[in-house]
Amino acid sequence: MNHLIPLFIAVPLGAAFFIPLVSRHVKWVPDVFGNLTMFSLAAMSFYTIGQSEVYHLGAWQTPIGIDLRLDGLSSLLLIAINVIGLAATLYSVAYMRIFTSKLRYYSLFLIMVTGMNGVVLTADLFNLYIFMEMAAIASYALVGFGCEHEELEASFKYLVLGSLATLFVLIGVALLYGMTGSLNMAQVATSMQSAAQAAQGTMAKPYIFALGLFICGFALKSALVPFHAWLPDAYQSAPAPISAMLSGVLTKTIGVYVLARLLFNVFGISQQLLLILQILGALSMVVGVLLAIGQWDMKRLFAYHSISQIGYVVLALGLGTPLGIIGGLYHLVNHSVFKSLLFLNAGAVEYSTGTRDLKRLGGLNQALPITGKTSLVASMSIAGIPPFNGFWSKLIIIIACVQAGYYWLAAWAVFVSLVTLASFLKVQKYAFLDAAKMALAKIQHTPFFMGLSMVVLAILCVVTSLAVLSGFDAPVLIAPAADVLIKGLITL
Amino acid sequence: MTGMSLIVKTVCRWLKGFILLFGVYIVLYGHLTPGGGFSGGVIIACAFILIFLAEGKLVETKIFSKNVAGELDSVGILIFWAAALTGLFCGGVYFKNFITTAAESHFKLFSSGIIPICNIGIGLKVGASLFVVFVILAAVKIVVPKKSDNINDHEEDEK
Amino acid sequence: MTLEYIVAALIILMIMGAVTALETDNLLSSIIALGAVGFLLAIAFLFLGAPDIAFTQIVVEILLLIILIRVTIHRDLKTTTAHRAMFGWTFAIVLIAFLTWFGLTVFEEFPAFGTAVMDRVADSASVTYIKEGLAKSGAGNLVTAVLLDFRAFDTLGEATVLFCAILGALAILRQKAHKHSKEKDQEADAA
Amino acid sequence: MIYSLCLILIGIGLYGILTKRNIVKIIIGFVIMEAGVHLLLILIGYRMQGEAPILQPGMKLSEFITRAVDPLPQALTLTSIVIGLGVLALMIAIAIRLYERYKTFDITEMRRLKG
Repeated sequence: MNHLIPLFIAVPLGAAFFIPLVSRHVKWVPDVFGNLTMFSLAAMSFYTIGQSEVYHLGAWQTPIGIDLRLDGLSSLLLIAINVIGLAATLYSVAYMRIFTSKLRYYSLFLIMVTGMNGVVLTADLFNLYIFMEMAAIASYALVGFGCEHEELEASFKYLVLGSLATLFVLIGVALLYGMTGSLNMAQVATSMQSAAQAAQGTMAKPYIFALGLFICGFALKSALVPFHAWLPDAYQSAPAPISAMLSGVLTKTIGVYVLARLLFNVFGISQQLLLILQILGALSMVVGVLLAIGQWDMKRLFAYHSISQIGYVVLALGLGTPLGIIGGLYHLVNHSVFKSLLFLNAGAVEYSTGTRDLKRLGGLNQALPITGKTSLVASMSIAGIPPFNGFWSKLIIIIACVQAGYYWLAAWAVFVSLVTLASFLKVQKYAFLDAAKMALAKIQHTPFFMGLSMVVLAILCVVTSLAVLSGFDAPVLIAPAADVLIKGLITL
Repeated sequence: MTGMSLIVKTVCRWLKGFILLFGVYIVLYGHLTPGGGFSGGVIIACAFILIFLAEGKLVETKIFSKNVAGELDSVGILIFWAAALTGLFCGGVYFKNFITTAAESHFKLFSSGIIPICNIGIGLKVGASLFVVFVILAAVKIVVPKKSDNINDHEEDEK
Repeated sequence: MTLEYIVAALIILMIMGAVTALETDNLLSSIIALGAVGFLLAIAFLFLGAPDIAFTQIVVEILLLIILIRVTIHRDLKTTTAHRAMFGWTFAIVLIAFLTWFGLTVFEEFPAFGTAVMDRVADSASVTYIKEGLAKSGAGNLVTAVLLDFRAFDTLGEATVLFCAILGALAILRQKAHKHSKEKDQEADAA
Repeated sequence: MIYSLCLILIGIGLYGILTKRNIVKIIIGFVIMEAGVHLLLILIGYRMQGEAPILQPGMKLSEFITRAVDPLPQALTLTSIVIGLGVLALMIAIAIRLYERYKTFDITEMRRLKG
C-alpha cells in the first residue's frame, strides 16, 4: 500500500494540533511550522502523479471501513491545493503581521488544507461530508478573522448558507444510505445502476431527490449563480491569502470537484444533468462578469470574476465531451493560479497603501514594481491574452463548444471573455497606470515573502501554459484526470 | 462575579465529585456500555461549568484556567492522532487497531485495543474544549462595552 | 406497530415545540421551547434503540441551553416577529413548499419504516458489524466499535471539526484583531 | 408517515433559517433542522422490535443478530451531533461579536456590505 495517501491528512493535522500547544511559549513556531508543513505537502503531492490506488484505512475491507482513493483527478487537485497553499502561507509570513493571533491563523489554515485534501482523497460519502465541513468551518472562522463589522457580517452570511448546504448534503447521504445500504462511492454507484436497470432505466425518486439536494448543496458551495450571494462579501472581507485560498481552491474543491465526482462517477451522467450544468455555467459566466464591471473595490471585483470563471469550468464540464472535460479541468487549474495571484496582488496593494478602492489608487507601477508586473501577468491570463495560460484553456473550451455543436454557447464564452478583458483593463488603468493620486512616500514597500510568493505564482502562470504544448496526450496530470471523468462510474 | 447563594454552593460542592466521577466512568467504559468519549467529555465539562456558575469566576479560574484547558484540548486530540499514526508504524496501516484482543478478555475494561485510548483522548479533548467554549461564550459578559476593557479575559496570548 | 404511533406522537410534539420556538416573541421562551424539542428527540432516540445517541443528545442539549440562555439573557429579549424582505420570504416559502411536496412523494418509494439495511442488503457493512463486531474489535458496544475502530477516520475528522470550531470561536472573540489601526501605520510611515 | 413527519420538522427548521430576522432565531432554526436530520438517520437504521446494538455478557449472539438495530447510522448521527455543536459554537461566537458591534440581533439592521 502507498502510505503517502493518509499522510496528506495526518501531517497537516498534526501540525495544526501542535502549533497552539507550543507557540504560546515560542513565537517563531507558527511561521516556520506552517511553511514547513505546506512545503512538505506540496513536495509530496508531486509524488502522486501517475499513481492510482485504493487505500483501506485500518486494514478493513471495502464496505466495513473507509477507503481513500487516489486517481488522476485527485492527484491534479492535490497538486493545485498544496501548491497554492504553499504560496498563501509564504505570503502570510509577512502579510499576517497586521493581525494578532498568528498561531490560530496557521492552525485554522492547516485544518482547512486538511479538509480539502480529505475531500479530494476520500471514497466514502459520509467521510466526504465530514471533510467538507472541516474545510468549511475553518474557512468561516478565517473569513471573520479581522473581527470588524464587514468581516463578521460576511462570515455570518457565509456560515449560514454554507451550513445549510452541508445539511442538504447530509440529508442526501442519509437517503442514499437508506436506499443502497452502503456509503462507499463505488458500491453506491453499482447498486444504483443495477436498480436503474431493474426499473428499465428510470431512477427511483429518492435518488432523484438526493441528486437534487447534492446539486443545490454543492452549487451553494461553489457559488454558482442562483446561489452566489455569500461569495462577494466573503472574498472581500477575508484576509488576502484566505481570499486567494477560497477563490483559488476551496470553492473548486468542495464545490466543483465534488459535483463533478458525484455526477460523473457516482450517479452517472445523463443529458438532463449535462443541461443543468450548462445552464448553471452559462448563467454564472454572464451574471458574474456583468456584476463585476461596476465594482470599484479591487477584491470585490475579483470576487465577481471568480463566479464568472467558475462558470466557464462548469460549462465546459457540462459539455460532456472529452475535449470539454479537458478544457474544464485545465481552466480550473489555470484559474486557481491566476485568481489567487490576483487576490495576493490586491492584498499587497492594500498592505502598502491602506486601501483597495480603485478610485483612490493610481500610478502604483513605480511604487510597487513587483505587484505591478505580476498583476499584469495575472490580468492578461484571466482576460485570455495569448501567451498566458488563460488564453489556452478558454480557447479549448470554445473549440469544445463548437465541436459539440453549441455555437451560441461558444459565442457566449467569447462575449464573456471580452467583457472580462474590459474589466481588467479598468483595473490596470486605475490602479497601476494612471497618474499617482497618493504621495509615494506614504506607500510601504512590499515585504520579501509577499513578493516571493507573487513571483512564484506569476511564473506558474507561464509554466501551466506550456501544458498545451503536450497536446494533452501525455499521461501527466490533466489527461489522466479527464479520463477519470470520461470513463464514468467508478467500480471497486 | 461572586457566585450564587450558600445553598447552591453547598449542593454543588457535594455534587461536583459525583458528576466528575460519572463522566470519567462514561469515558472509560465507552466500549462496553452506552456512552463514550464524547458524552463523557461533555459531562466532565458540565461538572466544571457547574462549579463555575455556582462559585463565580474567581474561584474557578484558580482551579482550572482557560489556558490549561486550551492545552489539554490540544493534548487530548494529539493522543487520538498519535494512536492513529502508531497504527501506521506498528500495524502497517493508518488507523490499524494494533493491539489485538483475545476472546476471553471481552467485556473487560482493558480490551478492544486502541478504543479505550482513543476514548480517553476524545474525553479529555471534549471536556477541555467545551469548558473553553462555555467560558468564552457565556461567562464573558459584554454589556455594551464602553471602553472594552472589561472583557479582556478572553485574550491570553500575544502581547 | 405501536412503536410507530409513539414515535409519531413524539415527532408531532416536537413539531409543535419547534413552531413555538420559532414564533414566540420572547427569546427566553423560544429557547426553552427549543429545549423541549431536544429532550423529546432524546426520548425518541431511546424508543428507537439508540441509547448512545439519546445520552449524547441530552448532554449536548443541556450544554447548548446553558450557553444560549447565558448569551441571550441580558440582551434584547423582545424581538421583532416581522419577516425579512418580501423577495427572500416568498423565495423561502416556495423552496420549502417544493422540497416538502417532493420529499413527501419520495418516501412512497423509500423502504418502509422498520426494514433495516441488514434485512435488504445481504453484503452491507452493518451485517458484518453486528455479526463480527465483537470478535473483530473487542468492543461490546457496537456503536463505539464503529465509531472508534471501523470508521475511526470519521471520528478523527469529527474531533478535528470541534477543535477547529473552538479555535475559530476563540479567534473571532479575541479582543484586538489588528495590531495597529491603519491610520497609525500611515502616520508612522510619514514620520 | 413517520418519515414525512420528520421531513416536516426539517422544513420548519429551514423556514426558520430562511425567513427569520433575529440571529438567535436563525440559530434555533439550525438546531431544529439538525434534529430533523438526525432523527431521519436513526429512523433509517431502525428495524421492527429492534434493540440497542450493545452486546452484554451472556447474550446469545444468534438472537442478537436478528434483533439489533443498525449501528452505522447511530455512529453517523453521533458524529453529526458533534459537528453540529461545533458549528453552533462558532455561530454563537459570531452572533455575540455582531451584537457587540451593532447592539442588536436583527440582521436587517446590519448593512455594511452592499451589492
